[in-house]
Amino acid sequence: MPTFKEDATVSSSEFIKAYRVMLLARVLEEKLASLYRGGMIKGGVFLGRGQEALSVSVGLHLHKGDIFAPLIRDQAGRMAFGDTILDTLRTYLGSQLGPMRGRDGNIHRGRPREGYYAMISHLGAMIPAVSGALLARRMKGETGIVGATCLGDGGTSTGAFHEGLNAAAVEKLPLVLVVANNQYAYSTPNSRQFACLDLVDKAVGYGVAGHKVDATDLEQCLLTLRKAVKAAREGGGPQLVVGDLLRLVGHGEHDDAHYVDPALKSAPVGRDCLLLAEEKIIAKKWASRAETSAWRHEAEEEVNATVDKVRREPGPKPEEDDWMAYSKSEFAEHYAGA
Amino acid sequence: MPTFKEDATVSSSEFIKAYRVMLLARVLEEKLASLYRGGMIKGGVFLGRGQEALSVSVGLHLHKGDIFAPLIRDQAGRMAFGDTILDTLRTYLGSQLGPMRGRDGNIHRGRPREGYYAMISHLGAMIPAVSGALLARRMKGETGIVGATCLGDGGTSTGAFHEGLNAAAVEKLPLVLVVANNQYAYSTPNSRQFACLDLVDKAVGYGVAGHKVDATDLEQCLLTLRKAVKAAREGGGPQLVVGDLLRLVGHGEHDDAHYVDPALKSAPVGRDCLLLAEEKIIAKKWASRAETSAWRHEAEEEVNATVDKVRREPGPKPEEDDWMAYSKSEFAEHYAGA
Amino acid sequence: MSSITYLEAIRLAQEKALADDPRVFLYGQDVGNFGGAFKATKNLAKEFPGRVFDAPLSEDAIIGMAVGAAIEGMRPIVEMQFADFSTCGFNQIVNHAATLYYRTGVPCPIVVRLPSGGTSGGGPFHSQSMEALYAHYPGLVVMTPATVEDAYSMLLEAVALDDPVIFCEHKFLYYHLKSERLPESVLPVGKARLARAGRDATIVTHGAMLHESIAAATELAGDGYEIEIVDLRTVKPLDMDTVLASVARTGRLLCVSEEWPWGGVAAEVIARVTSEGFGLLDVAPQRLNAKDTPVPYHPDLWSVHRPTASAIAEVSRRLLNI
Amino acid sequence: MSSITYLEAIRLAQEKALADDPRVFLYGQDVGNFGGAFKATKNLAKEFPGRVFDAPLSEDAIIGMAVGAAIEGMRPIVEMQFADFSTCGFNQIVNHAATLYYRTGVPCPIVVRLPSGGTSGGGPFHSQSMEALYAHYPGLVVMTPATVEDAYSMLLEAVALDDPVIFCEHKFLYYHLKSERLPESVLPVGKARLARAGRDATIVTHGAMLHESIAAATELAGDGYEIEIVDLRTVKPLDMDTVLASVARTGRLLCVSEEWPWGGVAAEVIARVTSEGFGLLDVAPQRLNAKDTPVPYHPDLWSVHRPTASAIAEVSRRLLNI
Ligand SMILES: Cc1ncc(C[n+]2csc(CCOP(=O)(O)OP(=O)(O)O)c2C)c(N)n1
Ligand SMILES: Cc1ncc(C[n+]2csc(CCOP(=O)(O)OP(=O)(O)O)c2C)c(N)n1
Ligand SMILES: [Mg+2]
Ligand SMILES: [Mg+2]
Repeated sequence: MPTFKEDATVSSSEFIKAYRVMLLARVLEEKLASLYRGGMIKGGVFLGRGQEALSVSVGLHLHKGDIFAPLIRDQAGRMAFGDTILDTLRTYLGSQLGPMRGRDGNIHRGRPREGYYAMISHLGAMIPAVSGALLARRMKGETGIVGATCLGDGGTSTGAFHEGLNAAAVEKLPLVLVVANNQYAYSTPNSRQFACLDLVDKAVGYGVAGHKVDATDLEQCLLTLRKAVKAAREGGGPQLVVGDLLRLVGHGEHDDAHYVDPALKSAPVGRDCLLLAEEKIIAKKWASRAETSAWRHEAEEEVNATVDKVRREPGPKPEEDDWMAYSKSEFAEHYAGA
Repeated sequence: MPTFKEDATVSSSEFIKAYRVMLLARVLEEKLASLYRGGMIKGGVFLGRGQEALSVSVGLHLHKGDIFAPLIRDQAGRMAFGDTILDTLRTYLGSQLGPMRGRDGNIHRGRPREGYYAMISHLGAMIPAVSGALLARRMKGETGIVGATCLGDGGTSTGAFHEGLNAAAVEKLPLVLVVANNQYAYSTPNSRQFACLDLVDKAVGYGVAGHKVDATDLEQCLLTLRKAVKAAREGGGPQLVVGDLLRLVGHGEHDDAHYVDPALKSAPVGRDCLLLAEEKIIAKKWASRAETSAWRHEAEEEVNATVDKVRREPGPKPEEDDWMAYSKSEFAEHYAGA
Repeated sequence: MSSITYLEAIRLAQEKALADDPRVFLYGQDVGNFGGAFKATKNLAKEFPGRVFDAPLSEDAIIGMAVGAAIEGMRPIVEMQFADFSTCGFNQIVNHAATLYYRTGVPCPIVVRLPSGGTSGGGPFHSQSMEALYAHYPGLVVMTPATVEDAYSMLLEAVALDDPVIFCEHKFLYYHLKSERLPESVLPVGKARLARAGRDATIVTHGAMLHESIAAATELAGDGYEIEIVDLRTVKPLDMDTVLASVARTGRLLCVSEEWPWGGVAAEVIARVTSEGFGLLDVAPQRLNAKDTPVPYHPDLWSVHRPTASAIAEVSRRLLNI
Repeated sequence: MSSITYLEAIRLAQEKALADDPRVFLYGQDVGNFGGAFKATKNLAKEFPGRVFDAPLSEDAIIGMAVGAAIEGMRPIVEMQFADFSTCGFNQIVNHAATLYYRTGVPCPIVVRLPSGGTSGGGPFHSQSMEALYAHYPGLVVMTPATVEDAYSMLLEAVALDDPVIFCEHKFLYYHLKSERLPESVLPVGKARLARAGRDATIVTHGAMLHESIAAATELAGDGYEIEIVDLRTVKPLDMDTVLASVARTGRLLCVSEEWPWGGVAAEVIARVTSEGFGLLDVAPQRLNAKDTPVPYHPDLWSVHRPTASAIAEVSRRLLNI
């Protein structure tokens, strides 16, 4: 295994950059939770609290031209990859101006033309899609590209995960598959989800590289993703990254997560990656408490201003929708009554 | 890992018993191939030549009351589990008296009520079915039961394999999953099927025991299956057995297998397990060449006599079929015209 | 007894099935201690230890395991978290469960519960009505209860049946539909129900669309029109006797279905009525389905994507030539 | 040029697509050096290095990868070894490929080739006709070529389309159907074809049933009846103009389809004709499908399970009141 000596540290600027994206995602998601309680949101709200360090590390190591298919809890990774507060709020608040025009929403948003894929709900399904995209890029002669996608511990039990990762391994595609093991799939604990000692043990069975990381630790996440993305980019084939952490919210905002084992909450895995990162910034004197507060304030301002703006935007108009599932208008069928 | 000292040998009687089932399967399949060339068979013919040692070892270690879901190339295992020449020929020759009454045939035959499951074609699908059966047995309070099912190297790429084995592992079910890595899935070589070094490397990723065997060697197959079946029966959870061998026929009888790498044919993996077993019997002086010839002759006689009998049996009569996909006759729908 | 929701009726039916029949068990994602995403199995894991348990996120394995357990004589009820995810267990349903009896003579008594249909904000992957899809395959009984009483009694019947049942329970009805009591006598499986008597036209419908149709009929009653409504209850088998008897009375047919139009329940009913009872029809039969696009997530789009009472009333008016 | 089979037409179309458009590639089990289970891709891996390759035994991944490649601007053609195995890739087809354009505005130009339909001895899992299943879902174009010419030209059109196409090529026609030449001019996508002119009744059909229908019409011609036959070519979208024009001429409709009856192509066509052209019908429309059971493997059972020329002739006689 190659050692990345020169890569073994994270600079203060990189760390702070990551922290600020995490913070923005956190602030934005807190706002989403509050808007949800206020009945302002269209559709469901599934948040990534506690998962920002891992997620942001994926997004930050991707370049323009790479492919990213985020999942449910990737607000931080999305923003690191280029998604905006505006697009986020437009989907959640049901603005017609959002990227999905009211047709699909929230965590399903994306801009596939920009390499930012729009997940379908069926877990695991994005893995072969990203793999196929990478195959296409290879056929077009593009090199140095990476495709990343995220998944939960529950998602590893899907046939799609297995078939997708296996096919990517056979083609030795530059796929980075990041599993956030947040200990639960909705209410289902790891013990009812898989029987291997560690999810990273699956890597050898696919013939792909496996990486393990404490996903409450931003620095470790940044280093691990740096290494994994680099390895993929340089032709090392698929990389399976498994991060351990705890979902610090309910499965969705409708869920109080009463089933989460208190022992996990008080264990190291239950720590809040954002707080830990902030403590590190303070301890390392990369910024003062006043500065981190100012950053939060700045993020809040921006989020609030965007909420105000988006709330004034129109929703989709049924009578203006073309109601076409086909790109060719000749294919519209005319069903009596409809 | 426990060592099975007392189990580390195969008695001559056990070996000969296994050999004779293999021989019968081989003779029967040679007849099927010949009947196929003569245009006498209904449906396709997919043979297990070269795979008898592994297959028979599965069937022989199962008891009455166990569950067996064989696959394409398990004529030997089927007969060891209790299937007969008669039932086999009745399906291939399309007799109405066969277990599937002409509705399904050949490798799809089974008698589910007797624990002998009838595979569907979709590879991998029998794994969760056997797992569910084992779960049911456990709920009914039955203990000491084993369920075995077989698969090819290609079948390991299915989502069904992954989901089924994982679910069995979570429930710690007494499942024995036997993978015959015959180097090809139809024409597709291992190199286009998976990227792990060895399929048995998958075991750790499911948290199940893995066993590896040279499947050209009957004694090793018997020992390995003895061990795996015993471990499952005693509560050790799912056992993944991977045997290396070569398919010594085409994918089906329509296929000349021209794509098989000659290097594999001349490698140890390409040896014929039946010949090797016979050589061993002779070398060990467990029987003479004259005796083994007599066994073959006996098998041929029995097969031929059964062919004669079955050929005189009626095929299914469309006008006598109730054409019901439901067990409740009230559910028959009456479609105009049909 | 305080009033019972459609959802609670489903829970109670499962409770009764577990209590009455030791062969019954429940398997599905989060159905154990958590009681299911919609709480349809609430408390059942505690009440029936070892018989209600969480599955991994593996629809194919969930159905496959149910098939195996059914072969061994059990009566599994499996829950898909949403009907839409049953596409991942599709193969086991249509090729294993549905074919088993025909191929081997061994029945496959599984019940697959599909939380079905649209709700506001559900979007393309949490709103699908999959009854037509499963009804296309031989060997599956497809139930679509539209009332609290049917949710309860049909689920019990589903468990009792030897054939595999796709039980399409409608999420839109989960909380809002209430009844004072559980049914005492019930229609047999496969019988449709005359939900409203009328003489001017027949609406054939099922699931949540029953209630939209009733609302439309009520609206039209204000104009002096009496619409008869047939609630199919099971879409396979289809109770053509009841449908044809109604069309014989009214001469006019409108089929209302929430699933997509092409090859949907409405298409099948119209094909059956016209080939078997052509002479009964005074005018062209009509149908109203969801629009032929994925189900949009935005509530304003969704509410016109599916048939609504006002759309049904409008088509009914055309059918009545008003 | 010696005569070309239906299968060879499919191979030639893929060859031309690969030659003409660098975005095209082929992916599927055994499609590479082996040339496919039916040899529909024979020699193509050699002719187009790096563009025709074997997939693992993973239908879900095969379709999923095609979707991703299509998003990136490629034009994948994927082969399912048999249509029946597409149930294992069902989720990616109906929930990913079919919804992509509606959800994101990005089209998904994939072609999924499904070797479809019954052959003698095929049995329950190598005989299915899945066109109705896919047509039920919005967003998919479903093609069912019935002639050598259409097999060729429609496959080329499928590749050219921006929308995902389910290409149901009929295995029964693979070897037996032959033509002297490839088509020069073709009907546009979505247009049905008048396969035989007549005046006494219309048979609407597709795929292998076209040929059974023609045989039935020939038989009836001996009795002096002229049956018009419409070959749908694509079952979604449905060309109702052509169908209605024919029914307007004949007043009698029989729909013949090899897939199962409930919600099949025949049901959809009858629903459409009766709701849109009720007045054109002189008698009740009829349909003839396969029986509502899995497809039996025994040739003697199979040959009565699917509609045959003689069964079609018999129903036609009833339709004609003879
Ligand atoms: C194939 C499929 N089955 C079921 C669901 C319903 N579902 C949505 S999220 C979820 C739990 C996911 O758990 P995990 O993968 O661990 O991700 P997490 O929510 O913990 O981030 C389930 C069961 C789904 N989306 N897809
Ligand atoms: C899900 C599925 N896809 C495709 C097929 C078609 N098929 C039948 S056998 C076969 C190859 C199987 O290879 P392997 O699993 O290695 O078993 P072997 O034939 O080598 O014994 C294929 C692709 C199938 N039966 N099931
Ligand atoms: Mg999780
Ligand atoms: Mg193989």
